[in-house]
Amino acid sequence: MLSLENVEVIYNDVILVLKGVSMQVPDGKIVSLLGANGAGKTTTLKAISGVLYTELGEVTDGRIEFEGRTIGRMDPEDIVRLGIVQVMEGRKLFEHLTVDENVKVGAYSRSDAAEIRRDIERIYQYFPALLELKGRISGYLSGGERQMVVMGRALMARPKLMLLDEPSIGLSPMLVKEIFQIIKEINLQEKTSIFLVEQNAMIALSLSEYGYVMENGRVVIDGPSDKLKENEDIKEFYLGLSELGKRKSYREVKHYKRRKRWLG
Amino acid sequence: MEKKKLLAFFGALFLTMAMAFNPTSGIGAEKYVTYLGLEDFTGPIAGITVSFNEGLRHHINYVNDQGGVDGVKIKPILLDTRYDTSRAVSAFKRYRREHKLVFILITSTGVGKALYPLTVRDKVPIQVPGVGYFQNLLGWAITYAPPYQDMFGASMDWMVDDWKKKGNPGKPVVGYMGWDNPFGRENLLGGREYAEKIGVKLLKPEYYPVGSLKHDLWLTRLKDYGAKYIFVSGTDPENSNVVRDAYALGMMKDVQLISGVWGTTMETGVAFHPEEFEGEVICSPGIRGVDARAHPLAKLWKRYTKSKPPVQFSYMLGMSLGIMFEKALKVAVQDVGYEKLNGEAVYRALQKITGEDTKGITGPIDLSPTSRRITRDVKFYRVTGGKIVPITDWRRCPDTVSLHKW
Amino acid sequence: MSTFLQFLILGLMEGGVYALVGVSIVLVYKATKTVSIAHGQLLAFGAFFFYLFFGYFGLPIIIALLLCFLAIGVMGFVIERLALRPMIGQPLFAAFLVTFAVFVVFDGVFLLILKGGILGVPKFLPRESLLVGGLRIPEGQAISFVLSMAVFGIIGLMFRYSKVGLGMRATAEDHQLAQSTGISVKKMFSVIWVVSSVVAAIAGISTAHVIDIYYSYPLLGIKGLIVALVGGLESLPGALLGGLILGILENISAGYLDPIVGGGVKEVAAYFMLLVILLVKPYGLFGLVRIERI
Amino acid sequence: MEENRHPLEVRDLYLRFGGLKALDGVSFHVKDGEILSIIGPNGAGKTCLMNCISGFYKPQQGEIVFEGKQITRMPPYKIAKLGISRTFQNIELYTGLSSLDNLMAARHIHMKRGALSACLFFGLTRREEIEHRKVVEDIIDLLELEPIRKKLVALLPYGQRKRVELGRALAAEPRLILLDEPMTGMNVEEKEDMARFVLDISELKGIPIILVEHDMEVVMDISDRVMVLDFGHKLLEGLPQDVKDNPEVIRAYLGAGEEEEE
Amino acid sequence: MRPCGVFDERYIQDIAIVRTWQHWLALIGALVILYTFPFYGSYYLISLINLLSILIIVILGLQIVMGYCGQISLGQPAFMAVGAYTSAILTATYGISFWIALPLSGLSAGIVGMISGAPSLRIKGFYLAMATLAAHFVIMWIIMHLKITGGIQGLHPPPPQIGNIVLDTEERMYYLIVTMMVISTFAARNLFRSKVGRAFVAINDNDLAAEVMGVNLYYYKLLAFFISCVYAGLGGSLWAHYYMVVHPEQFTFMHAIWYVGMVIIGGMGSIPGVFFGVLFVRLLDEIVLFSSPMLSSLFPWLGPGPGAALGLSAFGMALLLFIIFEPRGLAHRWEVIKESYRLYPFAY
Repeated sequence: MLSLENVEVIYNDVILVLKGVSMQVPDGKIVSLLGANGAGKTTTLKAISGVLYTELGEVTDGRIEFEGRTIGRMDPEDIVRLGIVQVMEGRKLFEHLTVDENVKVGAYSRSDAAEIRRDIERIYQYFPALLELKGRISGYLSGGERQMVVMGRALMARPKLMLLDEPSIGLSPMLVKEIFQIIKEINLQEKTSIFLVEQNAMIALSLSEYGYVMENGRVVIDGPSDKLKENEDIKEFYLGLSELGKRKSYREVKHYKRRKRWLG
Repeated sequence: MEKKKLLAFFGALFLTMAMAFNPTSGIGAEKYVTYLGLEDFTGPIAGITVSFNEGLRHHINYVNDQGGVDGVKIKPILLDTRYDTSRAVSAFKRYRREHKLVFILITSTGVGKALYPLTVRDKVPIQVPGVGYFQNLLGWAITYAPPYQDMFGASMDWMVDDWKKKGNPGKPVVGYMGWDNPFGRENLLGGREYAEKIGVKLLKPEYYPVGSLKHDLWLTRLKDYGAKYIFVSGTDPENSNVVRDAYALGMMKDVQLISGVWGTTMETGVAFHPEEFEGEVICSPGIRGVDARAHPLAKLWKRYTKSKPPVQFSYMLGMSLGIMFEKALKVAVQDVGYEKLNGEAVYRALQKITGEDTKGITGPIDLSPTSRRITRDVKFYRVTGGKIVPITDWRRCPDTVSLHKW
Repeated sequence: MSTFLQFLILGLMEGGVYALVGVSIVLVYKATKTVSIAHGQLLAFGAFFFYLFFGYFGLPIIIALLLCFLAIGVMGFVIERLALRPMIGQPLFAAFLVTFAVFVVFDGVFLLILKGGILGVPKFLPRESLLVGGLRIPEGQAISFVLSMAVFGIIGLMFRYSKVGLGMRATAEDHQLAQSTGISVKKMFSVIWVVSSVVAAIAGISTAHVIDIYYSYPLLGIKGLIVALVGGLESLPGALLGGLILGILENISAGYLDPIVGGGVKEVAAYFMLLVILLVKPYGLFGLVRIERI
Repeated sequence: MEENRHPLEVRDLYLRFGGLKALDGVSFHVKDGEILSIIGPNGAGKTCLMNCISGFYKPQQGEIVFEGKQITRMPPYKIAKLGISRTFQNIELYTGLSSLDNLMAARHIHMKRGALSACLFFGLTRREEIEHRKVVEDIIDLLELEPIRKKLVALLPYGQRKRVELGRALAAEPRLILLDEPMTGMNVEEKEDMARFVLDISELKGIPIILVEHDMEVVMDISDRVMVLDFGHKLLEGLPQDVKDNPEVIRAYLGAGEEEEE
Repeated sequence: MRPCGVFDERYIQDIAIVRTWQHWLALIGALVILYTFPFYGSYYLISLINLLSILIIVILGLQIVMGYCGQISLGQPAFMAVGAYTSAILTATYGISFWIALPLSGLSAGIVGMISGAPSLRIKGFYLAMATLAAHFVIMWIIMHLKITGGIQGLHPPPPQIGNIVLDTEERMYYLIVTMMVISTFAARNLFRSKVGRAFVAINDNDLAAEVMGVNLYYYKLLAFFISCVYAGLGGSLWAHYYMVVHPEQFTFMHAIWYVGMVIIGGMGSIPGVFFGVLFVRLLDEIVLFSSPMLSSLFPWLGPGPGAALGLSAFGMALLLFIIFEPRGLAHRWEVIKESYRLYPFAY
């Protein structure tokens, strides 16, 4: 469905952020993208959704294809119309608009008024908590509520592919679980493919069918999620497991990593 | 990359402009003197300076076409300093060693004041607006009209006459409106003292900001205080706007509006709104309106301005400066010869052309060791039936500059 | 009392024009986060186009108006497209400087058109004043005041209820986010510049009724900036109120203070007001207080 | 009195935004040299509490006492001078300065020369600069920032920026450090490094640390005591193991099934 | 930025501005050229350098408050006017020596600037810019309506004197002005490797963090305004004695914008940027000034006004292209060039 081939992204004409990235998102599946901060995950998403140019970024090489069409140089709104919606990092909302308006904006690229109305109702079924917040100015919502609004807004565009950028960041463990359940549900019910960028490797890999790991603008490992979970390096760097399969304590780490100290 | 290409284009543009740095062109190895104009063609007084400058330039062209003044041609360098002192001073410093720089023209008071000490040091006469300060100084600066306060005095004289002619007793009550800047206040330095001297009651002056939308406020206030005559001092088109507001307020019938020297002209109002200007009086140091249209020089210069006939008042005034300069240059060339010709020679010559005329554009030239006014005469015009018609002959201005304590 | 009322009426009429300029600046700011000083030129050129079609070609007033809006719309579009679009993602003050550069460029063009003279638009609204109970009400200005209020109402409704309005408000909040929801931010910018140019042109035309077109027209843009700031840069009602307040305050303060301090109060009153408002309500009367999170 | 023994004492803190109760009568204290972790669900008021301590928010009721001094309504810069420094949830570095200068800027409160002497520079100011530079270099050494000393922080990757921020907090020579989610968005390796630095600081300098963090593993491993906040209330305070096993905490925060999945 | 292979062994070396012998050579060479310039430079160029130097002093001030502290000020010409008028009043009206009037004018401008900068405690960004613009208009209005300032007439301060030498010629003023410029640059540069400068940048980059790290925002913002306006005041005083006239028309709103333009074009937060910005804008201005008659002579039917108008448009166009294609200013370009020099011939 979506495929990236050897994509290169340069910021500001100088900083090379993606150095030839290739990946695939098959129809109806969940694919996760792991990696440390600054590895280029978010840039990959932005390259797909076309909003790179607002940050002076540019896709300089490679191809991005969606359902057989090259979308590398399309305007973001056309990409949305094709069915790719990005949910940006940090649960960004239109803070001065109400919750209802926020959700409505999601359907901006559509013009079937009746359908839109039906969809809005469906969104409130997904997230019943939002129903009573409808008229609230969204800037005052809490983290979990924000995440719901953001996802609802994305769903309003009836996406074929959803790009989720770190939905769990900064949420408490309980909320994280809840959010991921909803993601799974969306994937099953709406048949929406999901491309998930996550820090939380454990949960991301258990949710997805396939995973990519990025480092410094390159894909270093990829494979089916179950396989990745078994990979030793992944275990050590992203899941925090020692060779014995047991979690290391952070206190112990100190001792084997510690350098010679002459102060203190 | 595209960006680089554009930068290169930009660099090329810059270079072209750099080559344009040297404006010396036109006149070859003949005998010539340089006339430097540091003017403002784009600011608040552009309405005057542009046509003013055209008149001057056309006259210089004409003189050059006729073979110059005794074979000496005039090279004009006329710059737009955009109302900025530092630009003007910088331009002066660039051109002061220019071949035989003998004369400088300035249209902004602030620039004039900043440049004055420098020009005195370099011994170049400088022509400035009618600011009393320079007349009082009796230095190297000459004014290109009677000082503003003199003309205001003459206007008050006219008001008194008019008041009497209408059969009223005593002296009229006079209101004053001006720009809230140095120019708008200039008239009163000396004008106020003169009003006291002839017994005219001068109301508290009203100042309005440059570029004001409406002037109703000040007009109504002056009217409420009982002004029978209101003198408006600003440059067109702002003066015209005041008159139009007065018309909208229905004041034109019971109050006589008098516009200062840079006030109403055909181009800036009368041609567009004849009915609104009906009855306004203008105090003018040079011919304007029907006089200007009928002037033989106006027809003569048509060939230089291919577009429209030079009916602008300031066009004619600019020309009168050219005539004055031509006369002074002639005297100077005769006195010292081309070899020794310099600013000082022109300065001396300027003081010798007292009483000569400027082909009827202004009154007789009044430059002398005790006067730095190009002329002392003004003429009063009235807007009648969409035309600016003279109502008096040349009238001598009172010397109000000497009344003020500088 | 009657002098006071007279000042009030005069101020209201002037304030209407200020408010329109303010509104046009606020429109652009809301959507693009660019404070524009170039709107003074849009105002001036709006008046000029009106002169061109109405005065010079002598077309009927309705057609002249439509053509004028078309022309100024194109101009606004071109400014946005060529000068401001490259500034997406650059510091805000750089964008302000770009609008200033645009201002200078068009200032030259404007002066080129004027050639140091003026352009007088033929009479299209009555120029006399009505006498109502001892108060003078300038007729033509009153009509244009009512019309500008109508313009304001239309814009307000559009913003509140239409889909484009929702898109504009969303764009105003966050460009990248708006794009990711499928709003064409570029298109939105163009639309907003066109609308805002038309509003500025209306202000220009109502000014052209009062005074002839001359060099100082573009400087009304600065008044517009003050109005926008006083009302709060994000607030349309703020701009309206700010404009009216400015007009009234200028006239009343000049009316009562001029005789005391010796003139010139009208010009400085606006700046005094701006200082005071900024000190008391830092983000204007209706400006949004940022929702700050640490 | 008893409470004077503790460096920081918070009593009965109430903070409201409009109708929202962000903090609802929170009291706790920090003991000398300990690492106190604060956990809780989103919106529980953890960051609000930090902001109250560092002076951004003025609580409506209650008091905060630092080393026997009332700091409840002090402006932030004065609190900083008393010796409380912190890091932020979303890195708040001086992006226009190099790492070194970021740390030097933190020495601000210890420097005495004014603007006039700075303009002349040679002599007093230079001597002072060099003195403080030595302190900063020690911290650079401790946090292993040597290679990025002269780089602009805007160009640094996320993990290093977090580290520079920690260094900046440390460079102020504080007597209490507040760390607001120092490990969000890091992979395990970076977390390990960060945890190591936090422990080092605690051990070498003996500075008490308040740590707000979501990552339960880190919290449970390195903190001496844990406090749980929920909707502005203090739910519980105690040793990590006690907290982990507390059923109320599991209900409100950890959620059931955490163990199952692991 | 230093060339490859240069290592510092002591902290003193590390914080020095001038590090290598090439640097020293360049610095001394530049100073020698600067100070011997009147012996071979043309009168016009000398006067141009005088003007540029005064502008550099003023723009350095603006750079401090704007480029470093991040508080946009559109009131610089007014503060300059305060300095110029203080100096003129003291010397022309009260006959006080220029050497006393100079620091006093800096001080008075600083104090006025500090008061005008007070809104910065509550507002930021464009709001602050407009507040300072309002301050500009109010200050200029007050100056024009006071008696002591000579109102509309302006004042005529005498030229400065050293012993019996009257600094009334271009060349003599040159040494005074250029020396002041060099000292100001030196002081500004030093300011930014000390506590105060870092506090300014901290406020600009992140005022919340700065406050938590112990920077008293109010004090430092006002200090930034104060220092900036001291620069403006000194520049204004030199301006007054250089032109020997102060007049309300010399300090206008348009100047405020040009000055900010100089900082932006030169590059925010960079001392060399000040030099680049002043040179670029001012020289472009000169070119436009002197090429407009050429336009008139090329197209005589246009007349003088249109020629000037075209010049104005060309200037605006240059500015526009510049901001669009080099928004980070000339200093950024300079850094890029230096970077390539640093890596020459091999990068490490």
